[in-house]
Amino acid sequence: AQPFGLGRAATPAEIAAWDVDVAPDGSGLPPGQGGASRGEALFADFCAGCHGDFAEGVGRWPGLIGGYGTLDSRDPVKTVGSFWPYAPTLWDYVNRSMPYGNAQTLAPDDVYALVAYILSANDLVGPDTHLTEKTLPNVVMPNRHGFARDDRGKAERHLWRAEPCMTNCKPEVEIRMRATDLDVTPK
Amino acid sequence: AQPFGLGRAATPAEIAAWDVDVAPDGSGLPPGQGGASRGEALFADFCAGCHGDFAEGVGRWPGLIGGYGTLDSRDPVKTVGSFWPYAPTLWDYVNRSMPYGNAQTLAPDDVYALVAYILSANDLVGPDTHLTEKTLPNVVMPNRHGFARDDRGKAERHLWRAEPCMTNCKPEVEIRMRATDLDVTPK
Amino acid sequence: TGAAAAMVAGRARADDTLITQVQPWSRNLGDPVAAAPYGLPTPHEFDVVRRTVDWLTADAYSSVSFTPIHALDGTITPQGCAFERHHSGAIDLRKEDYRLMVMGDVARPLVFTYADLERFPRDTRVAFCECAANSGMEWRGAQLNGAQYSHGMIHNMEYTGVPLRLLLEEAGYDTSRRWVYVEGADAASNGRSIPIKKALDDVLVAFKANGEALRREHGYPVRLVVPGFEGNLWIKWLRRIEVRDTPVHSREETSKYTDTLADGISRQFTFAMDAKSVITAPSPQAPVRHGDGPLVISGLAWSGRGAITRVDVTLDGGQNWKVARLAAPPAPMALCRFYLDVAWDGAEMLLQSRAIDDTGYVQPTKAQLHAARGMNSTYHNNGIQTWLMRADGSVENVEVS
Amino acid sequence: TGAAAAMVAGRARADDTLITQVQPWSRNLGDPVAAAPYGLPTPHEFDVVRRTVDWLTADAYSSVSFTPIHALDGTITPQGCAFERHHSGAIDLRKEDYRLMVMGDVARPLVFTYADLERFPRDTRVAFCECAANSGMEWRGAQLNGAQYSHGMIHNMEYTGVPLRLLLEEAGYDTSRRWVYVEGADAASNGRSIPIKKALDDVLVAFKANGEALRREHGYPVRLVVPGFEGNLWIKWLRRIEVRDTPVHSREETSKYTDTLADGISRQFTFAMDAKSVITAPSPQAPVRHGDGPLVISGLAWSGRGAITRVDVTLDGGQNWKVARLAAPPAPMALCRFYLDVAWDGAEMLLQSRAIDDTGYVQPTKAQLHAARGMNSTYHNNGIQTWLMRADGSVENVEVS
Ligand code: HEC
Ligand code: HEC
Ligand SMILES: [Ca+2]
Ligand SMILES: [Ca+2]
Ligand SMILES: [Ca+2]
Ligand SMILES: [Ca+2]
Ligand SMILES: [Ca+2]
Ligand SMILES: [Ca+2]
Ligand SMILES: [Co+2]
Ligand SMILES: [Co+2]
Repeated sequence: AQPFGLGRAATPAEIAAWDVDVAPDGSGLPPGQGGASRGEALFADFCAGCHGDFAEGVGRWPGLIGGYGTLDSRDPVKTVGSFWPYAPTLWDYVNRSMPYGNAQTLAPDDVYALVAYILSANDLVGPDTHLTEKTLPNVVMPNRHGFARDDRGKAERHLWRAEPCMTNCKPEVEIRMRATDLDVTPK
Repeated sequence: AQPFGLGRAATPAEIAAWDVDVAPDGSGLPPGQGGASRGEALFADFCAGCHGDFAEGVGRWPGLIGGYGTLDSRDPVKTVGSFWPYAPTLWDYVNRSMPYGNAQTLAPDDVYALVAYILSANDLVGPDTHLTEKTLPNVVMPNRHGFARDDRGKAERHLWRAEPCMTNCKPEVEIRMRATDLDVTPK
Repeated sequence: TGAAAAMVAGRARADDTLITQVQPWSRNLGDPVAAAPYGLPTPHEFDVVRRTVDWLTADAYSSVSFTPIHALDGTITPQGCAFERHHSGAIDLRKEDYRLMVMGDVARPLVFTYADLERFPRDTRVAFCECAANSGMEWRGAQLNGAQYSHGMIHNMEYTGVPLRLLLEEAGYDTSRRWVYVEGADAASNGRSIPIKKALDDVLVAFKANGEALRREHGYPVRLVVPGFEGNLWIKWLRRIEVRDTPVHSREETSKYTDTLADGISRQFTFAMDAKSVITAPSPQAPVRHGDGPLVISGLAWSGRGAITRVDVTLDGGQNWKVARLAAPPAPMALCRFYLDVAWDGAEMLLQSRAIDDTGYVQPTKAQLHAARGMNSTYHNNGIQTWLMRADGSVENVEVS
Repeated sequence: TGAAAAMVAGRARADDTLITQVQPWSRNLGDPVAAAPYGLPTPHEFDVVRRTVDWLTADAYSSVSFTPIHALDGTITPQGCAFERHHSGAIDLRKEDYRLMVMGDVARPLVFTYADLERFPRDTRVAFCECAANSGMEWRGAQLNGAQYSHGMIHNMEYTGVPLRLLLEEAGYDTSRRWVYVEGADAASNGRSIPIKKALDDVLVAFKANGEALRREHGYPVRLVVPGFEGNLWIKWLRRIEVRDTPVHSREETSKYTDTLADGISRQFTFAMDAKSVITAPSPQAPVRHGDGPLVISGLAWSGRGAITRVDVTLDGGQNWKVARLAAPPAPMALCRFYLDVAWDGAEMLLQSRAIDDTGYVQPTKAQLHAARGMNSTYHNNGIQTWLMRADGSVENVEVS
């Protein structure tokens, strides 16, 4: 289609300012470096109030550690350590969205340091680890292969396509659970 | 269709309370009587503030008199006298909706008196006229035959059914009138 | 916060600091959820509201406010800015105090509570409600400089309610009768007469609009929805339905809402709203500020007799027309949104739209209507509207040859 | 004002003074027109509002409020009570400060202002927006006692906006690329990846909802509308669109909005919302107070894969089903209202509804979903909902065999 000629060219600086997403392979990471020990100090200052000194979480604020081996259990605990497939995504998220309420105030080196600390709190890197844009993508996350593309079409679709039963579909019905037993609904 | 059995029977008193509409033949009029001279006094007390002492209207409040012979003119003046086809409708409206802001406070005799006054102010009855539920329907309004049922289907429909012109429909277009010349639009 | 990027003549455009600098809204928290349990538009849209024309009426209790159609798009009208017409103010009537009587020529005169109505089978449908006086001020020629004023006595909502037919059946209506008379609980309502054929067809005794309860000003808790018929019949605060053999000839259907022809004879019971359309933008309150090039012309079309099938738009005052694009398959007696995408050359234009419905009715010009009806019918003005759009993008309501 | 008529045992009913005595609203003037230039619901409907569940989230800035679907009818959701989900609050972004960048694998990276967007051809359509987590709290069984909480992370509005396709074409997108990445201006928005096939199909860059400007909490001035796809993709305060060959795997599409199966493997990019339905009334917040006899069962059905073709309702917990009445011909990826009119015998009932869409998909039970997915997938719970209605008309959220 013929362009409408609307909008204007984005400048390189504008693109750079907004094109900050980081891909699993680390593309998009800016040059920089930071170590877990400095990260620990930063974390104590800017993050621990919500996420706890050891990133274990405070109250209902999210914990960022633990949960290994629970994903196939009755109560999976999904954290950066147990669940996130790619370490660069952590950089991306912290860089853009944290600290909550004061986002996009961290320098790249601080983000490297914080990411190193969170990964070390998860025992995924050692406590003396320094990370850079080169090394961060090499951190292998435990749940790296824990994701599969949506396969509902193949795996499930055939299950719920039968013409449904309309009469005498089951001999009896029993109540198994009641919301009022839990009693967690706001009044 | 089988009734749902919803609602309940309306009682005679309830029906009487709400079934107050009055038809052109006067059916619906309650027994009562009132004369134009008492009506004039009532009008002065309750109506003249908006409609004027002689029902001529005050400011933008509606006038209720005059306008005879104007309906086919460039500027028709539509009043009770010039336009309303049936006198009982006046009783109905005053009884239900006037005085504006304090409706349904008039006794039937008051309404007869007010109606007699308004009709006399329009020279449709004499200044000493008394009206009752029996005599009011006999008042013949000048525009009694001034109404016809909607005939757009017959009179107009054929006029705007042609496949419309799409190109070169007229040689030129001239602006004939501009809203800004009038300048009556709120800012 | 942040100035827009300035054009620097002959050089590369300066970077826009709205992009290159982190803005507060990308750093800090916004409003929490349920900041407003029931929300209003952002204050930035403060001007998209109902407006009145003071000189039209003696006071604001028997008056009209107009839908800001010039600033809306799509077809649904939010209740909050949908036009109002009351004859003695919008009354406050609680559901608990609500009663509806069905009586007259029926086997069983009945009284329903609000709760009773909720037990009847109900329907949901979209319908436009247009005042018969919409565009009335424009009948003799261009007068009010804005689509809100010239065409804003209309709204279009999704209604839920009980078919009036079911209530009439419940009461055992006399099938030989030809009229029903419908009346509201407000002081002004001395009611309207509707052919029973229509009452049995598609009239709803409605309690929801756009999914939620009717607003007070739209008849809470119950109003009548009379698809395709003039708004005056859409009785608000509905309280009584009388089955009759003849119309009541009430004040609202004699003194008002009748259309006087050239010979002084007035058409009465002119119920259906004929096919009509208007370009909502550009329009006087929605001028074009962007100069020449791509321009979206957007408007509304509707017919009280069926569904819109086509809308034509002219840029040259009716010399040449193009078929506009309809946003969705039009539904009967509901607003239809049309668009025409043009490349504006920057020259003056005379914009008009023309609606066609599935009865074959083609929206006429005002001149055609005048020729057929004379100059005094005023109500039911569905004539073609003309906007003059100037080279500077400002728009004016004009009349053309 | 006025007590309801009392039943007098064995005698004629007393006259209802609400009818026999002239009430103030039939005597005095109500509110003038434009009493509220932009109006709110009547105070009598104070309880039809968005509600939150405090214990769900750490604070109200990254949280959810729920649509009061138990109290609505029809299909359109008013913006004022449409559910909200923010991850760092609803930001205040003026049209003047709004910028949209289209970049990545494009021939011409472009920046659009709000005014630019209004110059592209635009579309209007209705679409539902459902959070992937809607009914998530119900995944393991009955938990929240109300349709508002169990199914209220959904709304359905008429949107107007520019097809995303046109913006991608304007920038000259690389047709070999398979993804676009879309991101908002709020701090939390680290974006989502969408297959470009969908982006080119029916995604809208929308600026109006239900005819008027988006409300702040719904993304003013511009949000994405991604019909049929989970709400998290409907980026609010949209600021950037990047054409890419691969998804970004952002936090929102790895840490969240992925569905963990029994073996610990998580489904990623589960975009489409499968066919689902719920009875909105009777429901725990909408009990039946009128005793036995005629009862309207009303509910909503929808599918992110097409149009609803049929909804079945059971009164006995799934032993026997009846085909419900659909209020209007269902539109694809839009809410559909269904009704079943029953004569209630006053005995306990187990109410369920079951939606079928035009792909042949039949809404499954939770047991079927558990068997297929295990107990941890949580998102995309479209299982059949059961309400226990007791003889006294009270209703409870239960789980049945
Ligand atoms: C005032 C509270 C607060 C502070 C301070 C804070 N966070 Fe958070 N953090 C949150 C909340 C709330 C979320 C979840 C946001 C959402 O709902 O999308 C979160 C999410 C995260 C997550 C994603 C967790 C997941 O599994 O998806 C990471 C990682 C994180 N924060 C890191 C940090 C770091 C690093 C800092 C300090 C630089 C920080 N946070 C400071 C409140 C906080
Ligand atoms: C406070 C002002 C006010 C007062 C007092 C008042 N009226 Fe009116 N009257 C009005 C208004 C306003 C209307 C038009 C109402 C509408 O828009 O439907 C009206 C309409 C009428 C009409 C119908 C006019 C037409 O041509 O349709 C009649 C008849 C009438 N009034 C009679 C009376 C009588 C009799 C009284 C006293 C008992 C009275 N009015 C007191 C304001 C007033
Ligand atoms: Ca990028
Ligand atoms: Ca395990
Ligand atoms: Ca009667
Ligand atoms: Ca004459
Ligand atoms: Ca504005
Ligand atoms: Ca309520
Ligand atoms: Co008419
Ligand atoms: Co999903």
